[in-house]
Amino acid sequence: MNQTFNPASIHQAIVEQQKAQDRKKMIVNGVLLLLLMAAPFVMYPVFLMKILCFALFAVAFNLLFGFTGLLSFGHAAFLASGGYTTGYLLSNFSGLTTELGILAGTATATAMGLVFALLSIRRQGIYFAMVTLALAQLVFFFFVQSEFTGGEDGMHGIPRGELFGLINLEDNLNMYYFVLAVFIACYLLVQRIVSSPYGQILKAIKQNEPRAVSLGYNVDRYKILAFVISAALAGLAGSMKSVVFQLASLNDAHWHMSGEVILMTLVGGMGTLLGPVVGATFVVNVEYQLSQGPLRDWVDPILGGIFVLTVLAFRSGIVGELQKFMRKNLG
Amino acid sequence: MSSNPDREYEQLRMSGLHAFYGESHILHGIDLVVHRGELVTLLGRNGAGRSTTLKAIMNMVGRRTGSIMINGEETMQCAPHHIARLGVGYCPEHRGIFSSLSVQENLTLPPVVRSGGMSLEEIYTMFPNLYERRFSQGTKLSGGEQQMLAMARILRTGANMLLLDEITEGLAPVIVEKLGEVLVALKNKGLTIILVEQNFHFAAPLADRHYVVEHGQIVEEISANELSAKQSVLDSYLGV
Amino acid sequence: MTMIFGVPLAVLSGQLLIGIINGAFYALLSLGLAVIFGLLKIINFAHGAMYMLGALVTVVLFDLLGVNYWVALFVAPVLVGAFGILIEYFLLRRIAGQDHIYSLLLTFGVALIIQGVLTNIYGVSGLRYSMPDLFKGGINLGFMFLPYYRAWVIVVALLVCFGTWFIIEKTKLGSYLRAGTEDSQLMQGFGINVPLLVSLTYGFGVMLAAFAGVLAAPIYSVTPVMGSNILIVVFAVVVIGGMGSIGGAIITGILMGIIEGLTKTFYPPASSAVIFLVMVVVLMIRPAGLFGKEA
Amino acid sequence: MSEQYVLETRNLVKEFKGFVAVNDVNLQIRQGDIHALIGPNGAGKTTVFNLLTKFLIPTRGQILYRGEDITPLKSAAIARKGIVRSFQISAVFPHMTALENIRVALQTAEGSSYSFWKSGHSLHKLNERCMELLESVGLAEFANTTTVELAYGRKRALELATTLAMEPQLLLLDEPTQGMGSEDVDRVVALVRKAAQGRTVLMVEHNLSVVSKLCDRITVLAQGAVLTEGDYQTVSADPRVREVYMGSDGSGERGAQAPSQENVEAAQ
Amino acid sequence: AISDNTVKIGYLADMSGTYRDLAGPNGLAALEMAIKDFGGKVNGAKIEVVSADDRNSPDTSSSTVRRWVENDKVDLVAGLVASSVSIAVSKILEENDRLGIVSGSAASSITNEHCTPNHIHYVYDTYPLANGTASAVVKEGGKSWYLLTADYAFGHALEGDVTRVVEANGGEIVGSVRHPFPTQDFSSFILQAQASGADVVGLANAGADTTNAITTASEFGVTQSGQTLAALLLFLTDVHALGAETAQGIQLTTGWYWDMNEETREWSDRFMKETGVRPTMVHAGIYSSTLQYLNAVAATGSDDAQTVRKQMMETPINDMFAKNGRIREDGRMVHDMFLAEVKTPAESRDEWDLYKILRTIPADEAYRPLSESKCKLVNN
Ligand SMILES: Nc1ncnc2c1ncn2[C@@H]1O[C@H](COP(=O)(O)OP(=O)(O)OP(=O)(O)O)[C@@H](O)[C@H]1O
Ligand SMILES: Nc1ncnc2c1ncn2[C@@H]1O[C@H](COP(=O)(O)OP(=O)(O)OP(=O)(O)O)[C@@H](O)[C@H]1O
Ligand SMILES: [Mg+2]
Ligand SMILES: [Mg+2]
Repeated sequence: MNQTFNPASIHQAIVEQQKAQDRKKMIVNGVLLLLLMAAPFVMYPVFLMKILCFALFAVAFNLLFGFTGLLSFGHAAFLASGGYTTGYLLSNFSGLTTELGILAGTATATAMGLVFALLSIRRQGIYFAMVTLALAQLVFFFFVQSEFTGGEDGMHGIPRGELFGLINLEDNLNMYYFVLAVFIACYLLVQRIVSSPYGQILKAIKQNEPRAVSLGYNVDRYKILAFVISAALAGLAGSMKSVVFQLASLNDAHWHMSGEVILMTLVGGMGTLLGPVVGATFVVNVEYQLSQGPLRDWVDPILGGIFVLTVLAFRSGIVGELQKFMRKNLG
Repeated sequence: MSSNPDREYEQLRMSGLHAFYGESHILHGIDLVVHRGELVTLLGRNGAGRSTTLKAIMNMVGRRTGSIMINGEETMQCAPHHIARLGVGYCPEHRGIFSSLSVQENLTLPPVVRSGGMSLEEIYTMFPNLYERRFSQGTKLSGGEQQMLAMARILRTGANMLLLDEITEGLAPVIVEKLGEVLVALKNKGLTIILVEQNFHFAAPLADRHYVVEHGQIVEEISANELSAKQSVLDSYLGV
Repeated sequence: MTMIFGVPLAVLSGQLLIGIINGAFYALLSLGLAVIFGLLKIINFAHGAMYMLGALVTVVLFDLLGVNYWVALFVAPVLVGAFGILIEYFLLRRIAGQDHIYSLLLTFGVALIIQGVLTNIYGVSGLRYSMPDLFKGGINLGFMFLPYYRAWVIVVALLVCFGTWFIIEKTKLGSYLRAGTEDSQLMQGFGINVPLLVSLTYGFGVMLAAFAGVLAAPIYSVTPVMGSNILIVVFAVVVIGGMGSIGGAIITGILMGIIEGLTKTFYPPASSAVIFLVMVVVLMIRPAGLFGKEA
Repeated sequence: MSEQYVLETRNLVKEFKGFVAVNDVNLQIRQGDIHALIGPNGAGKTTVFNLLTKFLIPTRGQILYRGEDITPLKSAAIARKGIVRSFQISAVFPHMTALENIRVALQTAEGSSYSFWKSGHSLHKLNERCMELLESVGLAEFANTTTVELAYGRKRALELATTLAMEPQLLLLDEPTQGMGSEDVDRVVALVRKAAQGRTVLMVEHNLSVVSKLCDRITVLAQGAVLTEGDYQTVSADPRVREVYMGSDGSGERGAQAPSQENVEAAQ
Repeated sequence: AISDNTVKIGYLADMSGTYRDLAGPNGLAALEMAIKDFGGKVNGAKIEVVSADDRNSPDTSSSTVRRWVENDKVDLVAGLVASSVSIAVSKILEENDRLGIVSGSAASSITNEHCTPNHIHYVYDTYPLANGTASAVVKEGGKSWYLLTADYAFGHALEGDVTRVVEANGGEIVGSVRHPFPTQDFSSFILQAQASGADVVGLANAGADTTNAITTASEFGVTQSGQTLAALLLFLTDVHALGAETAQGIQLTTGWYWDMNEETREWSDRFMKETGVRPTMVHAGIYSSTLQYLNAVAATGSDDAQTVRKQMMETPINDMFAKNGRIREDGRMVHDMFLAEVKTPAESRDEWDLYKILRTIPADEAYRPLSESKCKLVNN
């Protein structure tokens, strides 16, 4: 059988294969985009924006967890610090346009991400998760103690303002398309990162860290970069969320939120691109719809049941299982 | 070779054994018989399925079909811990040294399944390295020392059928030589041994019979005295 | 009066003692968690719920059947432990060998179910349970009034902790457990009934949590959500001690009780955050916790 | 080349809690040599490797690379200097294809490894070199196979190819033939010989036939210290080496002394 | 006119979390009782109820209420417990000009800096809680106070109010400790309170924190050693959980108690038949405020927020919940409050017979005077 192959053709096949994958990705992205563009005419825009914000949060988390193998249990800190910063600036400096407020929120989260990363990156496995949790708890403590956050009453009445001083964001549709644009941009960025040369190294580090070290990679730096990007995107999600809802609250900083994003990612399918989006959509929807309906006293146990079921029956998450199914049945 | 009264006793009989890891079908109908006190080897290329055969005996593969009789008892439905209790000692290819236990704890870990195993002193005299390092963490041993430990610990249990996977791997020639002597001694005590080996030079003089495995099937059975006659066949299988 | 940083010595000694008592509680809870994580590699997010169940079962048994405290001290942990074994058998077993994160998700789901269902039955205000008569009152130690019940808590909690440590670190059974967590398949290959061992271990860890719950019933408000906040604190204790180190969990538990107690004296608002500060600092200096072995 | 030795260690010591694993070792490795480190189990060979690549920090002593003191450098920095190792226990990226495994190594030199904004297609230019390397270890047909699915021996071969992709100046191989069938062993021997052209190789190996075929110079370690040094002839003739390491059968073949000489001859 | 010929009421409250028992599902029952008692229809128009769990989350609640007012045409939002939720919801109601009646929140900021022309704060807030309990206790001789304050906005507000009242009455705060929220073990704080030698240990916290603090205080013999416990916010459900034995002698302020008179007893019996428990002041407030709302709709023939609110402000409230209650321009419903003491086990007939009413605190004395208001609707 040594005679039947030749390296050039294998190389060709690999390139073709990747191109085919790219085409598939393009199709999926296109369909997704169309759906999202049309969505506000079918569903309630503020609710859709909530989903998009959480989806972005989960995508950010998954970049670190699903693609780098680092489980952060403190991502709520970034969501909240983005939200509070943007909220504070927009409420107190009326000259500031919305996008600057959001940028500032993102920048704060990015800086905080760098600090978290520097302090935690050397820890392995569960220790890493716990250091990030601990740091996030300290941040939570800071938010509880600070006057500007409004404590458990929260920060209210954040003005949505005008995008670039031009587009009125008080209008829900305008706001929606702005959030959508940001979301799509971030999603494509993560898609790009994952398949980029850098993404390959992340994958390698995730799979066998000592080997990556022995190949001459300073793995800490790669991990820090991933952490910072992830924190920035999480902060961006928080910033946008505070503008959408015009409020920021301690719920976003609580460790339950760090837990929730893990759950969203797992339910959707970790290590897949679409998984966190689907997971966030699913969890936010289930929680919201249940809280409205006749089962509103039973939201927690039902969510609990869903998590149990996910682990037992759909371990790779909704998207992961779907991919498996397609691979099996459609080759 | 010393002729043993039990020589005719069937210690192990595998028939039509198939084994799977998840989706992949690894063993395609293995048939073999090992008598009490015999030492047989499983030879073959990398990936032929020799380790899998041993694991299948221990019920450590994903799924199995066919039949495995140990001491005349069907074991297809048995959990691994029952199989061990039938007197089977397994030394895995990956060594399986426990890092949370000291060397000595590792050594005394497997429960004694039958009387007649070696004592701790005997083992320490056989492997002085282990004695020297007996209080250090199991996985802090050097590669070769771990290999010795993996082998040594099943000698204590009194198992009368040993499944040994690549036990000379990574050992210095002196130790390999010593292991050879140990195997001969064990055989003389009446133990049944199934040996998976890459090191044919080590295995050849010890074994009563050789099975050649390829693509999950037994393709050849060669007894010690036909070895020279079938040398070329063997070479072609092993790619020497 | 002798003062230390503006706090009278008498008050400080009282606070230290209180710290040790709370530490004994933490030790008991984190011990169960350490056993479950250390030995089974299960991140048991249902631990808080099991603690709660221990307390709730005590109260409910009393209300329904008039079962007294002393009986509950044995019966409640056994019942909850048996429940834990069922969870292990029907749920956790199916994900053995998978990434730890799945056990987190699974046990978190289980905790949500247990807490949610019980909230709908018993509400959140708390259930009434009165102190056994034997423990009413206390002694004056000079620097503080020590309720008898707290003295009992510290004694019994430390005894249970020490017993558990001994079994796991010093007995053959313990070495089976430790080895079984690393390579359960091979342990089975040596003739040990690992699945049974795993069930029993999980049940035992859960029992420890429930035992702490019974101890808590007379002194804390018993509600279905009483375990949800204590959970991450206990996790922090286990991590600071070093995952998998049984002795570490016990010592750290007590240490954290003391540190928390001192914080409650000097800067109370930080008393819930201080443990996380300690965790960051400890892991900075010792990446595998105080007593953990580095990988 | 002004320096005669590529790598030198001076009084290298490693202690573990009072146990001396490496004791005052002075190694001198000449440019272009294939240098073997042999010795009984637990002699400290792997530990020396770990010290050279900083997976362990020396208790005392110095490591010089081309005359430069590299003792304080970290693992990754050492790898970037061109000192690359393979592991005793196989080290691959299990969920990547064989080709991707090698590509990761090639990316080090590429300088684009932080480029998170670049397309994945930018890596295809490395594929050709990957295929060459895969072919050289006989794995070309498995280029697109996920590594977990490879048999043990093939994983080892892949690991070697990955290491070579780093274009190392000094190659450290820890038991490269372990777990391989004789067929593969021969391939590896050929491969190492090919790889050694223009490079220096330091290897640990228990298979004496490999050592005798390949190595220009041999250092024997025992109990952490250097026992003797020289070419294969000298070393194998040394009675101390025979006693602690080679055993009674110093023939250079790996294996025990045969209880029955005929069988062995038959087997050869 | 009544929009779409339907009056739609949305009930939003914590159905599953920490505040479940004081409002929760039973609050919905109280609301439905009010509609039934009103006759199920108003001026021939249907009355519909929708309900949701607020998840104690302002953003989930915002989504819910936005949909309610924008899509489902909800006219009134009732319930409203967590203050972050109440404030967030009131902003949305203001934007969309609908009405909200807050029955569960304690924050007095709801009708102060966060006041809007679109909501009413009905049952109680921190101001009278401090006023009632603190002044009564000081007047009885509890001059020196030690405060255990929950370290968040609610606790801080309560602490501020108590300090003001205690000092105004000639008492003094000798010490205080801010404990994290939530805290399970209070022994350390109780010990500090004991060591302070204060006459009174004031609990400026709520819910499980308060019950835990009281349990621990009883365990450590705080009352035996001569100190008085004053809880600033206790609901009937909390006292019920503690039991008379542990809670006896504690003084507290409440807006309503089920066993005050024939009228309250009659309604409470009906409530208990529905739900199996005695109502808290929040449950009674939800019932009362819903009836008042429906009366106003009937009187004006309109469900327009401003029309109804105006009508409600002009109508004094006289029902089983309040006598001579009135709604001020800042949205605060002011009514008499009551100083109560928890009965001893000997005095208590059954598990719900828990309070002795000691004193009535007249409405004008109880609530923050408008002259101190920071509300944008009040001209100061
Ligand atoms: N856990 C597993 N999952 C899937 N496939 C496996 C697994 N373990 C082994 N295999 C595959 O089964 C086949 C036989 O493997 P086995 O380990 O039995 O080979 P072997 O003959 O012992 O060779 P080696 O010399 O490599 O040990 C190989 O192709 C291997 O890739
Ligand atoms: N981290 C460690 N802690 C304690 N002792 C160690 C550690 N690493 C190695 N050792 C000990 O140091 C000695 C040398 O080990 P090393 O792995 O270098 O041996 P080696 O020469 O590579 O042997 P082999 O040929 O068996 O692989 C051994 O006795 C081993 O037990
Ligand atoms: Mg094998
Ligand atoms: Mg070695």
